[in-house]
Amino acid sequence: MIAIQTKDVDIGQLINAAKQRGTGAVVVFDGVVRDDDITEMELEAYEEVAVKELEKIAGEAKSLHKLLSVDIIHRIGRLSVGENILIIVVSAGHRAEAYAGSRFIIEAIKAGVPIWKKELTKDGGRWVTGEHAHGSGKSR
Amino acid sequence: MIAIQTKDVDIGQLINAAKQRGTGAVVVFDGVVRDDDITEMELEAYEEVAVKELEKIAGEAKSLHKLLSVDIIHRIGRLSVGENILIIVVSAGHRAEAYAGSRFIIEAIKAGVPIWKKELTKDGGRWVTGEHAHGSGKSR
Amino acid sequence: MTVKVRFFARFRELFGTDIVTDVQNGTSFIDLIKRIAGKNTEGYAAIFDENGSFREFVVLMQNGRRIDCADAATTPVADGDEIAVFPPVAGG
Amino acid sequence: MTVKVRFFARFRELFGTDIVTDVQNGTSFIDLIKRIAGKNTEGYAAIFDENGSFREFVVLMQNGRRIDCADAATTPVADGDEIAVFPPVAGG
Repeated sequence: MIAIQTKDVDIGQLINAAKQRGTGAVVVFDGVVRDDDITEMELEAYEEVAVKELEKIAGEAKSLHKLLSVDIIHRIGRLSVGENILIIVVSAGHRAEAYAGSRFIIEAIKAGVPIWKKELTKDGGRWVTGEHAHGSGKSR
Repeated sequence: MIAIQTKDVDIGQLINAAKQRGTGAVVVFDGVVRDDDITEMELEAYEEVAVKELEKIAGEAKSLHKLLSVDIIHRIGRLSVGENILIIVVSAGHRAEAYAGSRFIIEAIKAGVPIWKKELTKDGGRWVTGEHAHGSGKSR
Repeated sequence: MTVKVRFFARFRELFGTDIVTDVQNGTSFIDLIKRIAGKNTEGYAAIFDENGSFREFVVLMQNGRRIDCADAATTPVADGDEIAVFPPVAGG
Repeated sequence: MTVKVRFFARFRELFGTDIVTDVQNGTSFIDLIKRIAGKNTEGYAAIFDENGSFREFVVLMQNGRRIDCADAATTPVADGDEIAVFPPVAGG
């Protein structure tokens, strides 16, 4: 399951579904709204493009790291402190592949998928700068 | 929660409980019985010692990788293909810490905690050799 | 001919989004975006520097594919294009 | 005095576990374990090599703390000790 959506997901269900034949390890990454003096977070995506890029990243992660399954759910809309922002569930035969594949996916998302976050505070809001602040128009 | 037990756990609940103040990332490792031509797996632990060592590993991981919470549940007894063997849930402010802390814990468990696995097959069973086959009696 | 321009995040707040506009054949990316951005002084300054070049961090897409800002002056938009203009991404 | 010897995994299958036994004051680890292991030829060969030394992979614990096999000949067991003998671990 690759999706950009407002609603949350049941991580336990995703883990069960990830246990395909040959699975020895499942790794879950769950990115959470952190309480950096904010009231809420607002997320926005260029949805059609972001979904395609997530699908491409999932495919690359599968072939590079021998993953058996990949789920990526990125939420948008308003989220409160503690809510899930991004859930990545991968399965593999062995742990090294599962960890590496999971990490590959999160780094690729941070680097290039068109999604933005605005931290809402008592005084208004601020757009999160991102970790790769030089857009430069170059493709990944 | 640090435990060695026969029963499974609700990973979703552990994730929710891991979201302490300051949490920006939760990483879950779920080790699963792989279908290597086996019927079941039988796990055995030197329980009192293994629990203490898991607690020590959790403490080390927290301080080394700035983790906010650590849960380690290692199951024993008979488990079928696809069942959870080991669940590690860690939370941290940022993803790098959460991944590194999770990985530190699984490697430390593999290296030294007194737990053993026997793969049960149609023809009998075989004890899993482990990845650190030289016991040598040296302490970690 | 007609193109659609989509702004996101901070740029959306400044310009709105899904701006459908008529353009003349041969209009370049940069000219099109300057024309729209020119209606808002603060917005224009967010996207372009003093020399009228795209600020380093601005990302452009044509129909979901990134294009280099350096090529924006020479690349013409085409009828039916969906053009996206946005600041650095911050997902995950 | 009395000690308890616990075997695990393959060694448990060979010897059983939680063997409570009387030992004389000053008995070393290796002598105690040899005495118990001697009752089972296959088991003895699993733990000791041809020279009567612990096989390289054997792990020993005294009250939950690992002790070096090299010290087992000189370390005496103490009254009430829980001694564990096991093959390489394979948890996780």
